[in-house]
Amino acid sequence: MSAFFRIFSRDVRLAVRQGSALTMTLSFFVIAVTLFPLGVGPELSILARIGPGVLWVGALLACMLTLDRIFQADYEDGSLDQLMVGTLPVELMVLAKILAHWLTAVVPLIIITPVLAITFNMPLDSLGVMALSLLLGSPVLSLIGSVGAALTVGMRRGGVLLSLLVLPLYIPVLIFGVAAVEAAIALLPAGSHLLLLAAFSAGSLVICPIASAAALRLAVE
Amino acid sequence: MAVDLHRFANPARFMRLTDAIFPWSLGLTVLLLASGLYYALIASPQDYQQGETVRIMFVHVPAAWMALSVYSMMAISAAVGWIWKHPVADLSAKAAAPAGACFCFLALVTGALWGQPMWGTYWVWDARLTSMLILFFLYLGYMAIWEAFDDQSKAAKAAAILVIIGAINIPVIKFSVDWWNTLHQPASVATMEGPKIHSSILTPLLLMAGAYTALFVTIFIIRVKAEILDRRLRIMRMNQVQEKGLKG
Amino acid sequence: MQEFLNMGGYAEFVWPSYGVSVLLLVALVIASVRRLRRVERDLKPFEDARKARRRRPARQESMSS
Amino acid sequence: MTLIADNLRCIRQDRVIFKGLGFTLGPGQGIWVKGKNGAGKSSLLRMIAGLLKPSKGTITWKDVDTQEEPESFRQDFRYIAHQDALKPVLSVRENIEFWAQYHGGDKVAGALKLFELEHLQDTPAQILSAGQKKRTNLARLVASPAPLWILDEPLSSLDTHYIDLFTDLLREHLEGGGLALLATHQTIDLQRVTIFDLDNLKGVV
Repeated sequence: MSAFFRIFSRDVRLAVRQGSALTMTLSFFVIAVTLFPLGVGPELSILARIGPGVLWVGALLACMLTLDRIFQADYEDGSLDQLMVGTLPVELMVLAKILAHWLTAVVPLIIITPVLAITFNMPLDSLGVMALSLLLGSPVLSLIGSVGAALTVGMRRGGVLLSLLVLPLYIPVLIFGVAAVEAAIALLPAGSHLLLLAAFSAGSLVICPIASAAALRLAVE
Repeated sequence: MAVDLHRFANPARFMRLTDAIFPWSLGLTVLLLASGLYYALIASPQDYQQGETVRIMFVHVPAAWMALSVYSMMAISAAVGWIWKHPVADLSAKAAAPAGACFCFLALVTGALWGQPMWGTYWVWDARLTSMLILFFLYLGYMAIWEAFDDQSKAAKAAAILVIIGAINIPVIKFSVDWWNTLHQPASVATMEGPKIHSSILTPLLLMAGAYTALFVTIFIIRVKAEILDRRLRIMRMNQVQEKGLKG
Repeated sequence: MQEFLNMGGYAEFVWPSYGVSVLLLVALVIASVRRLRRVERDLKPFEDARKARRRRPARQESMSS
Repeated sequence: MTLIADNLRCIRQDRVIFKGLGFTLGPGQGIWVKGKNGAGKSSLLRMIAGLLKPSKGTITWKDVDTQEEPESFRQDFRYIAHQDALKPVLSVRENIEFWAQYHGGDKVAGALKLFELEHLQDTPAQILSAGQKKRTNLARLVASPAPLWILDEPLSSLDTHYIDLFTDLLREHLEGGGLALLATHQTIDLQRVTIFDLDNLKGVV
């Protein structure tokens, strides 16, 4: 298992050392989200109404921008070949990389979401559920995203194809993520939505590493 | 390097099979289409509630059924192609995709045309229409991934992974979109249930569904044959270049 | 006949939906047939060459490996 | 501990690169794969390493088909590819340490010393020269030892001093009962290494 932990810690160390990529993603998220009040108008009641949806869509798109970083760099410098030739099964190696990507790319998005939620005049007690819904639903973003990234690794203009492949599969997470927050705002129980989000994450945790590993074996050929 | 023939063995047999079926499916398509259209447009009475617009349903619902069943057929043939390394299965999934996408697009267009007289707007975020739209994106993604690879056998495997992941997600998407629709159910919009299936409506509907299926089989046979021959052509050209290389 | 074409006032919705369906499906059939013809035409020279090679017994070079 | 390749066929982009390829590699032996560009040298090496699936034929190591038990086979070989698999942001030591621990080895200090990289160990990989990067890449062979070496152009961008150094290392590896499968354009004059010519597939060992 130490090999699993080795990859995870190396990827985290790489992400921390190349901090610029992280700040770019966060700034994209903030800028994209602040465009909406400029477009829709400063009317607080409207912003509160569309807040959960805008924040979730923003987080989802920001996460998608970071997906090609999971495998692309390793593919280009040859590390992917070496990783595939190690004793650790490819599925576990992929899982370690997905975990590292989730921690270094998606969790920071979750951390700054409550701050943005305030600018959308969302009630303070709903911020907890917003962060929780992102926390439970975001593994799906990394997991399904990794399948798209593995399928398009090594492609010249893979980014556009990656979004076309991955976004339709993000829709269930988006729907229940926003629903959970809206339920919290309306002081209704959000438990069932959060449980469903967790179920989506658990489900893709099982399927996606296998699919990503198969796609990587293909890309490395 | 000689042409690698062992892989064409079963495609040749497959093509002999489809050549035999082709005239039958063509005849069936014409027959069903003619009778279907007759019943849909002329024989069946107008609906007491929707009037003549119910006739749009005879084109909309079969298209929606076909869009979904073609996608599941693609997922099954992709799985067969992946597990048993059956070369024709991959090509049949690739051949079916454009037809499925057309049916999906038709379902969307006719759905919108049906929506206008029913609710006064061309696009209503109704659960089924929204799911059909998402299915259309899955089709586009599938066709795009075939173009993204220059190595055809790699493209086949990548597309197989994608369509299998897509197929696993379809029920989840359907469930969450239906649920999302009930959550945001504006009181005024009538659901797409439409009339309860009355026998006068059932016959044209089933006839048209049969006609669309037969039409799909016909198109499918043409496209699969084209894909198999195109694959053979591509390999022969490759070998020609290679042989020239040796001589040159 | 006029009443039939009018479709109870919904002519502008019923006929376009049938029209689009027929148009698109016919276009799909034509495109598929044309593609098949084009591939068969391109394949013709290779097929003839292969048949010619098979008819001349002198060649030992086996086609299948 | 022998590597047997039997009737291997490689198809890339629907084109037959090579077919009916076979060889036997016993302990203490080396095979030098030669052939024109595009003859499939790298494809053969990647196929043996398990990165490229053969469309026909089998590879057996210690009488076990490597397609069936890839994990156990992977413990016994190290694969050196054209690319150096180094992370520019990490230092030389960190790179070598990562790959050593990933493959379950711990002889990092020995590797640094042998490839004369000690003075460079804390410099980030991005500012290394091509030769220094190649030495860091080769260092994984020593840092996590394995009986079978699969080497794709191991000597490219090395100067004569390090070519001799590596040739000695390879000789010791073979004399110690190790095996090697390498593809290179430079000449390797070790009597334990036999030539396998891909162009006419006669050189079945």
